[in-house]
Amino acid sequence: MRIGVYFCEMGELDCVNLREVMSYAANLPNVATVRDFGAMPKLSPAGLAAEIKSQDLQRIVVAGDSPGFYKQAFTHAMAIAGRDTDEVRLASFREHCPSGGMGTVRAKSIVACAVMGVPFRLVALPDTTPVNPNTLIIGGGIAGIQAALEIADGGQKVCLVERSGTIGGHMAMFDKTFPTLDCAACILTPKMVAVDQHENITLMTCSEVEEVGGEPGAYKVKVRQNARRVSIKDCVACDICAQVCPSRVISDFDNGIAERKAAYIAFPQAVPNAYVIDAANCTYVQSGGAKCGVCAKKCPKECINLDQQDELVELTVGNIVLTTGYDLYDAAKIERYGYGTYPNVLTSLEFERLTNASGPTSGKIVTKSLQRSKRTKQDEWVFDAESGTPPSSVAIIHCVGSRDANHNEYCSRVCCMYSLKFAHLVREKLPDAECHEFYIDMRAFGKGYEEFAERIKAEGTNVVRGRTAKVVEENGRMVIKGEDIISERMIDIPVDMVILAVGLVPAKGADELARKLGIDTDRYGWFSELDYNSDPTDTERGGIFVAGVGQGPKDIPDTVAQASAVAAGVLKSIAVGRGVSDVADLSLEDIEARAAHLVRI
Amino acid sequence: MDETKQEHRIGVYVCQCGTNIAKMVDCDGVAGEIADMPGVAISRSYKYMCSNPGQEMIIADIKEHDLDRVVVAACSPHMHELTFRKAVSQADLNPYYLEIANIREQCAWVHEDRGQATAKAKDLTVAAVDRVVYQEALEKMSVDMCPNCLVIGGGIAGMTAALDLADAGGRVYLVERTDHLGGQIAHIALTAPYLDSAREIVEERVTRVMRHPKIDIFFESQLTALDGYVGNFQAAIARKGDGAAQTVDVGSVVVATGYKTFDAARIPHYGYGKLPNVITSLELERMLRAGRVETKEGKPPQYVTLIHCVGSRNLEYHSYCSRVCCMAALKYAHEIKSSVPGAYINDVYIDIHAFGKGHEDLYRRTSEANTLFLMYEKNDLPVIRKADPGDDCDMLIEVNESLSGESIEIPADLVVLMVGMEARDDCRELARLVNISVDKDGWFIESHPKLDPVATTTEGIYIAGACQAPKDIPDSVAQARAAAARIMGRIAHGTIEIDAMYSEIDPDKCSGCRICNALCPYVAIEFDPATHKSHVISALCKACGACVAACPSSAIKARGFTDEQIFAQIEGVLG
Amino acid sequence: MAIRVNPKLIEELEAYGAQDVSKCYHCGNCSAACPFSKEPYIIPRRAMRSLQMGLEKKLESDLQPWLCYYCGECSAQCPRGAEPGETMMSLRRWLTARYDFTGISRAFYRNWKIELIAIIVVAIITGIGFALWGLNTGDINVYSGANAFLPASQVHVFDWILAGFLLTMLLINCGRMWWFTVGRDKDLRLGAGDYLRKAWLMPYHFITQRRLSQCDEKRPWMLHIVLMLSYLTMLILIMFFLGEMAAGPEIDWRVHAFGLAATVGLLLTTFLALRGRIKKVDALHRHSHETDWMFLILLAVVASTGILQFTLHRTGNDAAANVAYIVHMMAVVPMLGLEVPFSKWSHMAYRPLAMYFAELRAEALPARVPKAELPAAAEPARSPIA
Amino acid sequence: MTFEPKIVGFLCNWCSYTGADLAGTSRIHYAPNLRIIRVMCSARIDPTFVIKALAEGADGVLIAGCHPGDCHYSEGNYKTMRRYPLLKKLLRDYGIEEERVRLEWVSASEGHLFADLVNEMTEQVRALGPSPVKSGLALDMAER
Repeated sequence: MRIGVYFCEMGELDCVNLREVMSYAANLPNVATVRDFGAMPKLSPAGLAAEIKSQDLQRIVVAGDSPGFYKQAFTHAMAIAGRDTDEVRLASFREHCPSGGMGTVRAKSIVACAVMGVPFRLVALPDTTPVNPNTLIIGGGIAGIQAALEIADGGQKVCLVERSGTIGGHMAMFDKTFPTLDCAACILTPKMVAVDQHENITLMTCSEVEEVGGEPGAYKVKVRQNARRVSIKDCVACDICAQVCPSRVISDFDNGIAERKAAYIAFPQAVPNAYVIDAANCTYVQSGGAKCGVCAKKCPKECINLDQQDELVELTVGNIVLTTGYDLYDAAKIERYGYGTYPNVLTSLEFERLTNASGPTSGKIVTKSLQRSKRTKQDEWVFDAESGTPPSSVAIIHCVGSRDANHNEYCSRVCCMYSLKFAHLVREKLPDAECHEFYIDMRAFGKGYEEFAERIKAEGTNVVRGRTAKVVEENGRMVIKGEDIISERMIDIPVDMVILAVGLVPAKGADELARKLGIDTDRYGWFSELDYNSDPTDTERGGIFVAGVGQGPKDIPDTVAQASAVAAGVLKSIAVGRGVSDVADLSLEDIEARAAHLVRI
Repeated sequence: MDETKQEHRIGVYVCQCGTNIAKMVDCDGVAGEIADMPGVAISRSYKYMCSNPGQEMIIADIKEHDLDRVVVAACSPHMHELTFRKAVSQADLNPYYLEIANIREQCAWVHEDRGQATAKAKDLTVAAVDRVVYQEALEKMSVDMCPNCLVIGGGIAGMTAALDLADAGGRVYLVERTDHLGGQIAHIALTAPYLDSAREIVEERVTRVMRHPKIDIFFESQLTALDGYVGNFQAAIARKGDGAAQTVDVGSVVVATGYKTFDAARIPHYGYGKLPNVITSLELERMLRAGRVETKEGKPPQYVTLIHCVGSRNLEYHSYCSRVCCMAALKYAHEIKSSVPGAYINDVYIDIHAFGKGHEDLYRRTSEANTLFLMYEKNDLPVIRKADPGDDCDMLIEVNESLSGESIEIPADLVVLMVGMEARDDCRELARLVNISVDKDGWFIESHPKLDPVATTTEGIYIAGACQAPKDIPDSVAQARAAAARIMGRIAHGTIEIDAMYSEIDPDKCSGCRICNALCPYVAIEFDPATHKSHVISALCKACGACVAACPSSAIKARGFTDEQIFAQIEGVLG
Repeated sequence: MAIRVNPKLIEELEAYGAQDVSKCYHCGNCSAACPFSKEPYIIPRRAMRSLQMGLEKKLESDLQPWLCYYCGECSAQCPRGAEPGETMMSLRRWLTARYDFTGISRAFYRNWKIELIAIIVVAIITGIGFALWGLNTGDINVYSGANAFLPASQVHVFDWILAGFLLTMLLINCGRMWWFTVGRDKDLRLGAGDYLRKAWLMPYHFITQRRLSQCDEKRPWMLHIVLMLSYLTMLILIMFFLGEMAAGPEIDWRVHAFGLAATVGLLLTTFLALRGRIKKVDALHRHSHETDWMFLILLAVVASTGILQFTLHRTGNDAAANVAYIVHMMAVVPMLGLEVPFSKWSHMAYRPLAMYFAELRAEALPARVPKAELPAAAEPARSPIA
Repeated sequence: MTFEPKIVGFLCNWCSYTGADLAGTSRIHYAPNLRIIRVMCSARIDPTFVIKALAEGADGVLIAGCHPGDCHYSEGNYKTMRRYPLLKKLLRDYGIEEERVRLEWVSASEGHLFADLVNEMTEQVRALGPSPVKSGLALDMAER
């Protein structure tokens, strides 16, 4: 058999030395010709057909970062040349080439497999190695919770590490969830409680992964347990410490639209249901024990130890699951929307808290009012159920920081739907208020989503196709400037509140964590999966899994599905006592030998 | 009846659910009134009963006030009955000494008059108190969990689930209706958004499945019957043609039957079947595979048009979005362009659903390749007609283009209809066979749309892939794995508890008339000729209660739904 | 009657500099960012759309490209890098070619080499022509007065011939512009009265460049107006005071002052423009069509040689001054003869006309009934232009 | 003051009760006159339940189950369907207006339909006026 190997690049690959790969390909058995068409080539099937005939090729291998974009030219050429069109194979480097040194070697093995006509993924099944039955899950959002429960219900020990003082993640901040509109707390809190009560789950809050060593099947992980300074065991969440605490802090759980004390609990249903001392803002801690300390004195259960120190905990685990989730893109970077300039321009999460029954206005949607802050001792714009007036007109702007070459090019996947949900909440709570929604494409792709979108339109929300260009102030009122593309008009709508559907970005520190674990991220910082299609939750490294938004924006059902999927990988390995090792462990020789073997049988 | 109550110590908890309930129901008021009822030891109202502190409160009270019955007035029992049963049992009280009054979904959320809503909430709670008195201590049974598993469907979802389960050590019976594995992906050349080889995915999965010692494949076969219950199913599998079915014992079932593509001929606008050069995406795949993208006349097309949402997002056909067509269309734009470099590609769409990882990049690339995107309004479908002899094209597509506000005509030599996904014709049949439900579109219903997308209302039956709703490959794979995980968990335990709600026949009352025997859909009632009486095989009984209502000598008792309990509840609601 | 889309047009426009139009996914951001985007002229997106769809007829009769002054805001904000500003620029080039009945303009824009060659040829002919003529009628060592190498009076005549040619060309093309954009539109009800009432808009916009001054960024307007006025002054001086200019020290001080001011203006602005295009920092200078370069260079040469001959003459080097004069003419003639009617410089005439026509259209258009009524949508502005 | 009828509804757990829940989650408002009692399957509904309800002072009774063919227990609702006419006959003998008792099919996805049904039936029963049963029949029931 005579084989031709052709390189066509999209020009998005820096981790592979193509020259080297080409000379390697040239020396492979049966390879008659190797040619480089360079970046973004314009190929003519007729021309290729002539070459196929002249070279008398029976198989073509198209190699490159995304060779699929050029495959059809060769298939067509094979057809013209009267050859078997199924004999065009792809050697895709983008898919399986890790960054760093490994890239070139991997590219070679991919080419080798393609030349021999066997699927790389089949050949590159990593060897197995003995696995420690304990599992570490990093990130206590819905993904982490789901994965933990699945694995623990499977009878295996799980350690769930969460950076903040409570599990629940972003979902715990939400009021309702689309498209069914059932309240997030109602479906999440039981799961949180279940995690807390599960005999197989060790919950480590206020904790962060410091260091990862060891190898697949037996990872050695150092976890820093930041001092909570309140005994989880004894605290009954009586709130006295918070009442007596003199130091007021912006509440991160409420996304900055409310205050809390330095002694606080994120929300009433927090799990573990115990208070936390925010060391960075605690007078006692900051003064080195010189000042304050009143909470410890007043605590009826005497379960506050302000002098508690951080601890380093050593864990040995067989599998690690990454469920670190996301942060919101910094809306202030898009000056023209006036976030940070106009008080009543909110991010999506701020609105979630505002409309949430357990939020600062206990769910009343009002505009901010100017009040003297006890914290800063000066007038500030704050949400206040009493003095705040309900907005008579609200604008919701989609794709803030998403689908934009100047910010993030990707789509954040959830914004369309939660924006529609916001519209519903506004119209439900303020039937007289106008609600305007500005979108580019209405991405209602999930089960029941399209129906939901139609319902929101029917409820009287003004859904406009056209991205808002700017929010300006005209005689004391915010005005939305945009183009209503469908009805051929310029938008010029005065509003009292603007909600920015801000896109998602990888959680702070995710990149660093990826480095510690030795896994790749894509150019936006989302964790790279082993194979986009067939292994969406595995990674290059054996026994390290990704699930949820950390791997790419996702809604709750998809996140939950992935989290459970991860459990399959973990439970499987424990059931048979052996997990997979790193794909990188396979040498080029191994791959060649295996491929050759597969061809023979 | 009050006497019976007197001797009880009932705890009543009215949940405010944040403001969800409190907004329409005076929870404190209800709790206050109930407090005076005979037998009620304690009656409280709280912000979130489902929360940790809420549950702790119940547990503490049970111990402190030694309650023997608990009533929670909150959301639907479908939501939290289990949560609270767990809480109750943690206080060493039988979990079935619990009654839920649904004052949220069926009261607070559906009424507008606070007075009336509060009154109704009270009635419902009172009824629950009346009923709970007659609740009995029930014990769950535990049965063995068979480690074998039945997977229906040999597509990517089915194969993935099968592989995971087999790797974990269980035997897997894989039933495939055709004579090959791979399902829909077997017909696809490349996958969106990265245009990776679909063939390699299939080759890899199929090879592994075929070679796996623990997977038995039944080609051209179908499930004909499923008896038994979670952990102990007997599945009858019959090869097409011959009637003789083979029965296998399995502990769980994964339904991964996938979808079928929409029949484009149903839409008159597109003249599919009449105009020779109007083809479906599947037919295009065939062309691409053969390497020849050309018109019926055998010429390379100069103008190619891709039409999105064929059968999807439309009032007359399917209201839902088929989720994968947008990306597939963009993929085709590139494939056609690379096969016929001179071709002009027009893409007629409603919204571009480029929501996933890498999707937006593909969309951008497609634009950069000079693909012309033309937008039409939902339900204002384009119309395809033959061009005039003079024209430089075969067909003309009339569209009211939204982005320009013009009504335009698009020249076309080849039109590709992006046909959407549809539930398989036999979905209802299969649903009945394995005892799960389907939604209005024929997709299988998951037990919870958000938190449990793989389980179903029937224990031991799981759904994966596009049979639950349209899905792309990664999402199908994830869901298949999720199903596998759930089953592995079950297998690891070795045994499973089955619900304590089932029917019992009181031998003293049974007249042996055998009316019930025939009635039971699960053949759970056996007649014992020796004693001349019938009895229930509790593990098979699914507690529908059909027999109970039918028994002429009221000898059958539906545990958890006895006549006394329901009578009491009736009296309760009628105040 | 449905309009036929033509996916080929977008390819044709690439030659005119529109490289990124296909990237646009119509979010509408640009139209809202544009200070001039007012109904019924929603720019630049709608023009972008017509171009993508290849609605040639619609574009041909479209005034919107002329209403854009390329402040670059739209391009800066575009989420897809579709360069709406540059697209409008390219459309202006394409329209210039459309208006021009000779087809020369089209040739220039589609292939810049042709323009370059044309310029060189004309320059050489001019050079040789003037040299020969000068040599056998005058004395190379005499700049002005009797026996001058190139006596002002004769050159003046030549100027007028050139001006005549140039004017005819422009008038015909402007006529065509009128026909495409206003004349042939059946829906427009325009009487002579309307034309007269609005006629003031032309000189108004020509002189003040009012519209450009409405851009958020003021600097381009200042440069533009300086360039424009200097150019105008020069034109007037040459047309009516050439004698005085060529005259010796006894030159009328006003002419002197104006002349020098104009020259400085020209030199300064061309220098800044060239620098901007080289540095490519602000959006409006990121892309340069070859014709832009040629125009600027010509202008620079004209101005510099102009001032050069003047200085040489004053410093008594008449011979050198005459040589400079010839070089000057070699630049002036192609600029006036080619650039003004057939290339970039013609926008000097088309823009004010466009303002005028746009206003007429807006007035005469039957009130459009929008597809969907918005709750708080702004009323269409009465006067979209002034 | 208008007469506010009391209606007792026996709903099957899988379709109709879930449908009623859906009406709730979708916040579809309807008349507060219905009091719902959950049973696993409409086939569980013993005629005596209906009689009991009427005897206890209900002005109407609603029986709701899965649509024919959709029964969670495959054929329970068919049994209900067969029993219903007999129940009607019984009611006629008692001299109770047939319209007071209704059998309806409500699926898990029919929240709107359920709400409409409740409103419509409430009006219907209101038109019929208070149930005659409250007087005499209650005694007979007591003996049972």
